[in-house]
Amino acid sequence: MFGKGLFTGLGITLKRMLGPNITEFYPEEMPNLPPRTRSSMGLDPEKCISCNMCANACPNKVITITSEKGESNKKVLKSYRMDVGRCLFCGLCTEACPTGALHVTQQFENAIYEADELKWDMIERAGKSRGRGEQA
Amino acid sequence: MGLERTEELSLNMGPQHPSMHGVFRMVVTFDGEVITKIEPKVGYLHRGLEKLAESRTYTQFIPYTDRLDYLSAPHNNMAYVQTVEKLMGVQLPERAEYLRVIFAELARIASHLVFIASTALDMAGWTAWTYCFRDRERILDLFEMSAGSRLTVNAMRIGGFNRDVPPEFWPALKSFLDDLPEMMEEYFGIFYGNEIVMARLKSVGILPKELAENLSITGPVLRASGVQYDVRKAEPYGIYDRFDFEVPVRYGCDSYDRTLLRLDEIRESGKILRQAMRDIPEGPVTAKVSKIIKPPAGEVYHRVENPKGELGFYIVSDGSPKPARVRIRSGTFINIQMLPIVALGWKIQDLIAIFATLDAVLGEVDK
Amino acid sequence: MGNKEILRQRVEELAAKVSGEVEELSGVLILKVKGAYLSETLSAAKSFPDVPCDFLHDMTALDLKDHFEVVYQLSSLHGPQRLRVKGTVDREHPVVNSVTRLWRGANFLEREAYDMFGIEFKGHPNLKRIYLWDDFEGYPLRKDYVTESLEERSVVLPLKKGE
Amino acid sequence: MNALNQLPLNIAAAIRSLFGDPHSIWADLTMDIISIILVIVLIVLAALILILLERKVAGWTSQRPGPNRLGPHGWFQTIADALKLMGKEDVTPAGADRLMFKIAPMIMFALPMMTLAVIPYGHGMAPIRLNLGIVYYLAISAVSTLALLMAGWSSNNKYSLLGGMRAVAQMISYEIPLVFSLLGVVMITQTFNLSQIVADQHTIPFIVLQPLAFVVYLIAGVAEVNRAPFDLVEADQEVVAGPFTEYTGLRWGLFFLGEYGNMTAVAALTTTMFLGGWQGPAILPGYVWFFLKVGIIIFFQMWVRWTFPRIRIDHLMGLAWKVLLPLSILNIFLTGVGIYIYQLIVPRIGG
Repeated sequence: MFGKGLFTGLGITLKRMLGPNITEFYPEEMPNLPPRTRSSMGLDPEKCISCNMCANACPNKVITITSEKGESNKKVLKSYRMDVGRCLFCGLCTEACPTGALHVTQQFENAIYEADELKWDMIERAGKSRGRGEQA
Repeated sequence: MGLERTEELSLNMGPQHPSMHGVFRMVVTFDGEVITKIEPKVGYLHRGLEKLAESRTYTQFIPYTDRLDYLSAPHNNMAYVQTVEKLMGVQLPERAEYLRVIFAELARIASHLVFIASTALDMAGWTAWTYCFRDRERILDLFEMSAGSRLTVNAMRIGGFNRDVPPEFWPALKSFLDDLPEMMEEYFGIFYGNEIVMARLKSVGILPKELAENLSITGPVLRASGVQYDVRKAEPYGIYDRFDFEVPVRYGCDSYDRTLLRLDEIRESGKILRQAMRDIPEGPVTAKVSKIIKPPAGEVYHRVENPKGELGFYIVSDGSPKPARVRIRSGTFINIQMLPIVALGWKIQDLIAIFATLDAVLGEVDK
Repeated sequence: MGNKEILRQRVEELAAKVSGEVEELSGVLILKVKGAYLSETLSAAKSFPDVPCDFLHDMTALDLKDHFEVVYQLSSLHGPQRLRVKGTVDREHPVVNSVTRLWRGANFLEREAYDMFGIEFKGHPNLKRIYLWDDFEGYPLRKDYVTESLEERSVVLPLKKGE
Repeated sequence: MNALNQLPLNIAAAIRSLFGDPHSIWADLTMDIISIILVIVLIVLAALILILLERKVAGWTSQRPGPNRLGPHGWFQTIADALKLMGKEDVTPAGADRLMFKIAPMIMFALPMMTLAVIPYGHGMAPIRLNLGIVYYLAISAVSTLALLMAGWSSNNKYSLLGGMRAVAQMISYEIPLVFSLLGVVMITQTFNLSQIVADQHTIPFIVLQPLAFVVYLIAGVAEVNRAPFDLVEADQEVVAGPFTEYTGLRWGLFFLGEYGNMTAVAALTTTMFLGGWQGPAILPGYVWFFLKVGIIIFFQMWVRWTFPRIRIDHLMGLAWKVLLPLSILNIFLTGVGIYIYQLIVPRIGG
């Protein structure tokens, strides 16, 4: 019958109007992200052995590592930079890491004001997040 | 007073237009509101993926395939990694094959939900749009908990998966499948069953079968024109030959059938998901592949049934760790050619509706 | 006789006619012909008796350093037959006949091949660049196309004060 | 209760009594200025509330809370939006017909002011008492099409032009059933005076006697205010924003105010003609009843908007010419027959 579909639609919207809403109130309630979420990368500088495997795995040459030879001929990490402006957040670098030094974190509020801030100094960031008492 | 000729009006729709699904652009010539000519222009989202592939290793190109048809990223992953696996002759463990089917069918449902949503939105059905996105969210949550990302999933690797899905994946998937029939009823009630929608879509934008075949149309658009052809049945890839499902087909050739066919496909995908969930064995999810992937010299063309059309990868290898040529045959890029032919003689509103039923994703059109 | 054998027979007959070579690679028949014979080959393949390869699945080109190859992936919606037709094209004057008269769907594909490789398709209704802008120089998917370096590409213009 | 009911009238009388002669020209002038200001305040208030309500309804239908940042439950959101609109740059596109471009939003805003001025809000509370109230109302409300066409034509934008042309095409088709559907009520009451019509509904609202006309008027009224599913004029998926595409800041805000004012006016006329206006059980003052009924009609319009997709323009014309017009003519015929039978029978049985 003509008009039946129209009234069904009105019924559905009325039902939803009276029902509960499903909004997450984001800034007040932080979302509970699963541990695999690739929101940003975090580095554990003590674990890093400067093997450069993450830099090689990266499809877009985001990661640059410099290291120097320390005592007993072991490489010591000097700087670890990520140019996040080019990052695809694919997580291939964290998969390549043999020691688990580089890992994904659920910190997703990465918005910044200046383009220069897109060049992350991972060692500095690791110190900061430790200062905030988060998981390093 | 003789017959007066009205002046034609040429209108540039897009790349910034509310209903152009991204950055599609067309120059439309109208006589009054009746379309006399359409010139589609693409390329505003062209990133040169085929060229990028030539300077990446085989593994490094996987995240780029996410960016093709970004509404069903697992399909693109699957098409690409299966092509490379075919080139190398890798045999996958059973569990990985099942997981691939589960990911692909979930992505198909998610993509079709976006289709219903955007078609409704192009006809100003705002609320139907939010309902579809509400339910798609649950699929994205499943992707997020298992692969770590919602849209650019990057789930598959050459030789399977990088890790198994977490245990909480299965109850969430089950509850989604249980709610699926109810959701589809709601979409039908608010969108498909609405008389305004029927009046606007029925017998609008007829794509006859012969024209569809001649234009190399694939996917749901082809099936809505009365051709029962699905790569999953015609040339089963992965383990699709083990599942019992129908290939939905409709014979109306019009926009309404193209829209309704997506709902049928959601139903069939639900069926496949239930079977896969029932049959999936325990075991590893990664085959033994060497760290550096170096397929032997040769070439392979492999295609999968993407929700938008057939997605084909033609990879030519010269034996080095980087592909010599990666050709992406994307469904909507070819499907979009029907627009200037089919929409002639209809009005602006019909043009919007016909374009919506094509389900074009510009990431795939522009590569 | 199975579908595959019939197809093989037809392809070999055709190959003899257009002086092409037939080979089989991972289960797919490949017919290699000279570029000049392409349109004849394709229209014959489209109307093979019993096993028509009447669905143009994909069309692309390959750069093999000394020459180009135009690759057509043919299949059918009504049978399992698949055929790959390759036409060798001279690198200096890459011209082949358009197949838009056989398959209207080849329109965008040929424009893309023209855009990316500079192969000209004679008889195409509207042979213009499709992805790139009209005055773009060079053909990006040719192997000798030089891409700009990463440093050049990732220059970020500094933000001016007050912007 | 009676005191509350008569409160506006008493205030009016008090103001008049400030003058030496309560019916001097100065007293009348002051009262008229006060009424006009009240109508403007009504439109602005209605727009402020309705815009928020619209967004809330949109939110509720899609299981969201709607605007919820500014003030309690987001109730100050519209005020912030209005302030933002005032702060925006006023852009006139190059090649625009400047005079028309600038006049169009003012016309759009003036119309609901003129139509709402003849509506009786309570007993004896019509700002202007016109004997030809309905005719005046219909004549004025049709002018909004002119404003839309002016805006569309003068913007020098093809989308705007298409939108403006659509407005005209749409007006031609819905205006006739709209007028015809009101004729039934006029036939019963034998007057064009809105106050008299409300008074005649003392025993029974005309929705009971004229259900067909009510439905026709409701549908045509939605078309008149260009709301979904008949919002072809500003169909943003097709013609971006129609005539409003090129407008910015306060000019655009005036269109918006005018649109919501028109919506209120249509709902007010529906209430007056079919729902018994300010008549209602004496538990509430008359003007409260009036606004309650207006609110229900507006809520219905919003509910429809957030449920239905947009109709196609030729379907709208088909609906207006092939369905609504015959229905409204049928309604006139039935009303005539009904009145004839009533007049034939009632005197004989001594009613």
